[in-house]
Amino acid sequence: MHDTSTHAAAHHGPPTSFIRKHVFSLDHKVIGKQYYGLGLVAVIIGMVLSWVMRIHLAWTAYPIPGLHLLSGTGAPGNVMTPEFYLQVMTMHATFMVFFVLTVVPFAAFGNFFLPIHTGAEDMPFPHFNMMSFWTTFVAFCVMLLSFFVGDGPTLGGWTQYAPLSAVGAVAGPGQGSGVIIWATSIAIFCVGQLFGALNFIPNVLDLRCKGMSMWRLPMPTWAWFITSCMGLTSFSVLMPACILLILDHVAGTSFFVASNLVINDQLQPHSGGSTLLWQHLFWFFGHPEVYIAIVPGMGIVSHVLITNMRKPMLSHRVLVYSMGALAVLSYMVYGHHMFVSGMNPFSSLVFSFPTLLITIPSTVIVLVWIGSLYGAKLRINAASLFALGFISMFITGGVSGFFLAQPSIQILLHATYFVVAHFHFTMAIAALFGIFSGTYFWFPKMWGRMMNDNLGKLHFWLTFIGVYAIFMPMHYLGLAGNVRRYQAFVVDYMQPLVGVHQFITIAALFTGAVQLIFIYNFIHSRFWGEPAPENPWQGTSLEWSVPSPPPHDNFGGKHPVVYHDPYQYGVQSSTGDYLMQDSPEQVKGAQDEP
Amino acid sequence: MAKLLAVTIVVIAILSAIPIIRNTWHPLPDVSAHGQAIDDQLSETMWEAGISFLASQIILAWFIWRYSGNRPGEKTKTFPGGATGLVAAAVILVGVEVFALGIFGVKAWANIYFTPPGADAMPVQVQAGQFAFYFRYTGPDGTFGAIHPEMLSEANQNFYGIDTDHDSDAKDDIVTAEMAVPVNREIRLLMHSKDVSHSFYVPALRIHQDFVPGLDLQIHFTATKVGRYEIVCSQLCGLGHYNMKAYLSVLSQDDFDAWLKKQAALQ
Amino acid sequence: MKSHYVRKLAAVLPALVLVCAGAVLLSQKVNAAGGGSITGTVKLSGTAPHMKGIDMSKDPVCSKAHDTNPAKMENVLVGSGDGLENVVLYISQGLTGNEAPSSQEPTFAQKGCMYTPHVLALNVDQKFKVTTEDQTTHNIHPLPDPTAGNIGWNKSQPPAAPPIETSWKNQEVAIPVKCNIHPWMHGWFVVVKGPYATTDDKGSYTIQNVPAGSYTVTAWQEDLGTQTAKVTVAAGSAAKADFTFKGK
Amino acid sequence: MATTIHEPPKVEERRLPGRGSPGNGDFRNLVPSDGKLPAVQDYAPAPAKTGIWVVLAAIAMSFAAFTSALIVRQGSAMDWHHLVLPRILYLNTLVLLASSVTLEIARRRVAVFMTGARTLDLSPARWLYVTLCLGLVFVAGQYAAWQQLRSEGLYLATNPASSFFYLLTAIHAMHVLGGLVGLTYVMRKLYRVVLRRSTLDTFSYYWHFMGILWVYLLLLLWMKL
Repeated sequence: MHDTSTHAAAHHGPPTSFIRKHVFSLDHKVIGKQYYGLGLVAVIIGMVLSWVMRIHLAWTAYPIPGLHLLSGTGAPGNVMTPEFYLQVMTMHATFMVFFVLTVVPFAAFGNFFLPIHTGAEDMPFPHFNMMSFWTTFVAFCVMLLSFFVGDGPTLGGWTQYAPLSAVGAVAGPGQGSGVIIWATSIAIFCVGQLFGALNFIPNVLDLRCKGMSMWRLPMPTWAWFITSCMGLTSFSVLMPACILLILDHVAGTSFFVASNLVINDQLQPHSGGSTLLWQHLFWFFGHPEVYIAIVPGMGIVSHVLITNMRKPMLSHRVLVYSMGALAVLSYMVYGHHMFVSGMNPFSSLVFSFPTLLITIPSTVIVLVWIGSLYGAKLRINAASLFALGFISMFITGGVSGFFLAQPSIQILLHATYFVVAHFHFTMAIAALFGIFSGTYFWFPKMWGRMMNDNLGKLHFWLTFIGVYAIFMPMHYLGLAGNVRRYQAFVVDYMQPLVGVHQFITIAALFTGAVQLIFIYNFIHSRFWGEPAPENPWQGTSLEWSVPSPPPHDNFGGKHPVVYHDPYQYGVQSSTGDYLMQDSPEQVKGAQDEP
Repeated sequence: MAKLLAVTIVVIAILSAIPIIRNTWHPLPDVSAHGQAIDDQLSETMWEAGISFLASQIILAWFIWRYSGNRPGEKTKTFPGGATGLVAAAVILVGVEVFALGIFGVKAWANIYFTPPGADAMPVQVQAGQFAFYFRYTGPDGTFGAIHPEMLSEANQNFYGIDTDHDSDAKDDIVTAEMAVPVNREIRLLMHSKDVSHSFYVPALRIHQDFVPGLDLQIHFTATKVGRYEIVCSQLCGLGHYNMKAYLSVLSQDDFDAWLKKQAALQ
Repeated sequence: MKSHYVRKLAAVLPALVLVCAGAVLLSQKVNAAGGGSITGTVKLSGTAPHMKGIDMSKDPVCSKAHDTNPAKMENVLVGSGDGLENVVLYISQGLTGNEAPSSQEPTFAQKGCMYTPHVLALNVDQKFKVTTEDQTTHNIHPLPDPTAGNIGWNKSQPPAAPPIETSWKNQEVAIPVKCNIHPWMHGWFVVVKGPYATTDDKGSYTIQNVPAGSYTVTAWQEDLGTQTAKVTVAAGSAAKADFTFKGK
Repeated sequence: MATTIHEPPKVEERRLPGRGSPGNGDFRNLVPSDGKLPAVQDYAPAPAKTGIWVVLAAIAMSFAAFTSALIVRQGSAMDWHHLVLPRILYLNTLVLLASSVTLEIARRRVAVFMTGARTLDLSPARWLYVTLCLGLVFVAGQYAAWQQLRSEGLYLATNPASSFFYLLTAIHAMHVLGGLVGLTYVMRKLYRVVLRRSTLDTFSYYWHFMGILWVYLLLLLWMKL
């Protein structure tokens, strides 16, 4: 290593103090694990919040023991009040979308594996990388703070539609300090993710090792690269939107608040703001955000599947092009969230067609996966089960998109549980399956120990059946006109649906409890698992060419050289049915020309 | 275990389809003049989505069943036709399918949004506020009085902020908490929000439109069946969102006249 | 060094004791037992304004409660003999400033989706309870004037929830209170210092426990405004002050 | 178990990727390792040069978002009041553009400086100081513009035009100040004789972008407010 090199690793040798090693570490692997830990804490919070919501929805008047611990005033006699329900719902969505679905598949796995996949010693700007995690952590703490400040967190939903979010405390509990804290936290979060993109993009473009052409990058790295491009252009729009929202609160401006609003018999001192402006800005971020959550999952699942199918994908490039197409289209379709929002009805039609167009790359991706299974020698383990589950979930979530892409059908289904089912299947559950798949697959590399595969399989089976039991019935609720974001069902035609809600709640409690298996497995394997070999799954990409866990600069001072495309399986080499990317061996049938 | 997964996927797919095929849960029966087009569109989409759903889940399950496990001696194979065939299939089949859906859907949408209301449509104003709807009828003069936001007071039951003392247009306005419309008469609905965003969702009438504060929108519809239906809010508007609802009575013309008279007396 | 602190402490402690004792002496409440009272009636002259009926069809729980007895607005309630109900009488001038808040804990009930009482008079720091008897969730949303120093709140009360117990920190005439879920629900908190009274359905009132002295009594009605009268109370006897509001 | 061969002993040249799509590792060893040079010609492409485009893209997107907010807000408003831009803004524009020029001069001199021709005449530091001063003058000028608006009774919340004026100019000024902090970093590196070409180039991209952004903002404010 040259001490004058701009290479990140050159700037910092292995740290020795605990703080530099584990807390303010510049090492992308430690930062990846920190992100993973943050995601784990956030997912537990989000899940507990969803339990509380589900129990309340099914048995509205039933006290939930201990609920008063969560809020001093929101749960008199442990029965949830409407505002507390909405606050819990908002926080569930916020924690899940931002601090789990964005953080884990993208920031956690991406940080750990992207530099290894490209053959780099570290990210190009390790200090920014460290700041990326710590700003995200601050954002997380600020968001958590809102439970304890004023009258609690905001109740406006994670979409924070103005003017409910912009007029202040008069609009309801949590709409004063709660919204300010929410917007501040999200703005900080945006900064953190922009720091992330600042590292990911130059790493892929500039720090690839010798021989690592773009097309030799493994699938997850392509996915992270595409995701970071999306993150770059969408978080940089959400942040200005949050700034405008905060200014409407604290500085008395009127960006989002229209004239002549009367709330609680008080004429609001705002004039002329545009209600739809917030929705435009938000969904310009919000729709790409859905793909920020799902595209890394696609990459991870492809990676896991290929390794376990023992054959390459039908086409590496088609997958990459399709993910790219999803990314580009995601900016052109955001209006489908606003079909009945009062946009010009003509724009609704204009937005409808690119939305329908998105089914094409999505279908291509699914077909390539399924087509690749043809003729495979599929290994069944926890990681591949979750990857297969991901495909099933993604199909289910995808077909409900047919309905929601059409403005005329949205008249029936907009803001109903059909939408809840749709986005949970696609962005939430599919992404979580991607996370689980990645965890079972990469755990040996990240922590140097094997996870218990039998427990992993059990976890898969119960989770797979559980999530279908939770979210499939929500489609039926939506068809029957059950509006979402209701804390109780006082509407007459929704009364017959309460039984379905009770079924869903039981399934949710069951599925949530099943996650304890994962947590046990995770903690137990972390400390007492079998030590992991270098390449437990006989993989080909660079992460399997280094020890588990990798040394400080990933490659032990050597510079890897890459000779092959990433997925050379089903070939006869000296090592078996696969050929590693950095193996100079020449094998008949291996595709190694880019 | 792969075979078990395959069976599970198929069983889940079929179980999911059963309530749809048996129509266990379905939208409320349509009582509007324009709703049939939406219902047709929904059922067409349901067919196409349902077939895609079942077909892809079953093929996925079949491949998992067939191609799992290390089968010594057998070499891995590539899907006949490779990726090019699949991409072509996706683009042609799915592309044509969804575009057909999209284009047919335009008709249903245009019915509601691109046709202007008839000249004799009855104007009704609906005002959304946290957390109730209030409706306004013009009274005999056929015009609505102006809204004075500063006069709006729920405490005095002046829900619209109208000046009945000085405004001659407002004197005969009838403000109600329940909506009633005559059957088979086109209604021009003027939507006004007094505070935040709300939504006017009448599943039975196949109407769904957000209120935009600062921007008064209009929609129009004709109810074709006498009965009592529910109007609910579907846009998160605050803590009472779940309880923001009103009843819509579709009455015969005579009943409606009587109802309006009774409401006028209560003003 | 150490003894220095001890000496200082020795000097400070007695001073502290003195200050405390003085504070206690000064804050000795005026003994109200031997005080007089102010009594009278509040009437309405002219025609009473029309009180609109309330349409509660939005929430069947509410409309059911008024099946037989249709609900009406309660802004101006005229009882027998033109007596005005829900007028709050309080002493606006002449107080010594040492009055103890009333020790009673009144209830502000939500019943049939209306507030009972419609107007609740309170002392500063006097505790009161908000209760619900309805099988529907209410939210109680008092809207004090931000400049008066009271902090507003907005809390829901589901059916059978325990009462909310609270008080107001500053004088304010008057704080409107409403329920957003049921927009017609509307009431008042009148927060005053010193003795107060609220008129009954005949319009009569008695302010008890008024020490001897000269006072200005203010009558407050939510729609009709305020009127004042000067009275002199002799120890142990009742002074009289009648008010007449003019109907609009 | 995989046995991995790290050292590529005998590789046919043709097996290495062709010119069309190389990995970047090729450039890694171009750096002189004696550490003696005042500033090093680092390997190309430097990640910082890609990184700065990422940063500029993020800033550009943010201002695009503000711009669309301005246009939508103006389109929906009945309360839009025309705002006369303070004259001093035009002067500030000249100052900022001049600072771009001085930075460019400094950059070229550093290039010469790095080849070893160290003469006092060519000292690039002087021009960096001038750039720094001009940057500070620009921010002070913006402050003067805000003062002028305040004296006219136009505050942040007075009307939407003034809201956008303060918002856009303040956020731009914050970015300029951030750039000045970066400039002091560059100057410190220059004095410690470890300045890399890519650092200075990166900074100059940022600084020129601030100039372009300001001209864009000025046009936007001039046309729309």
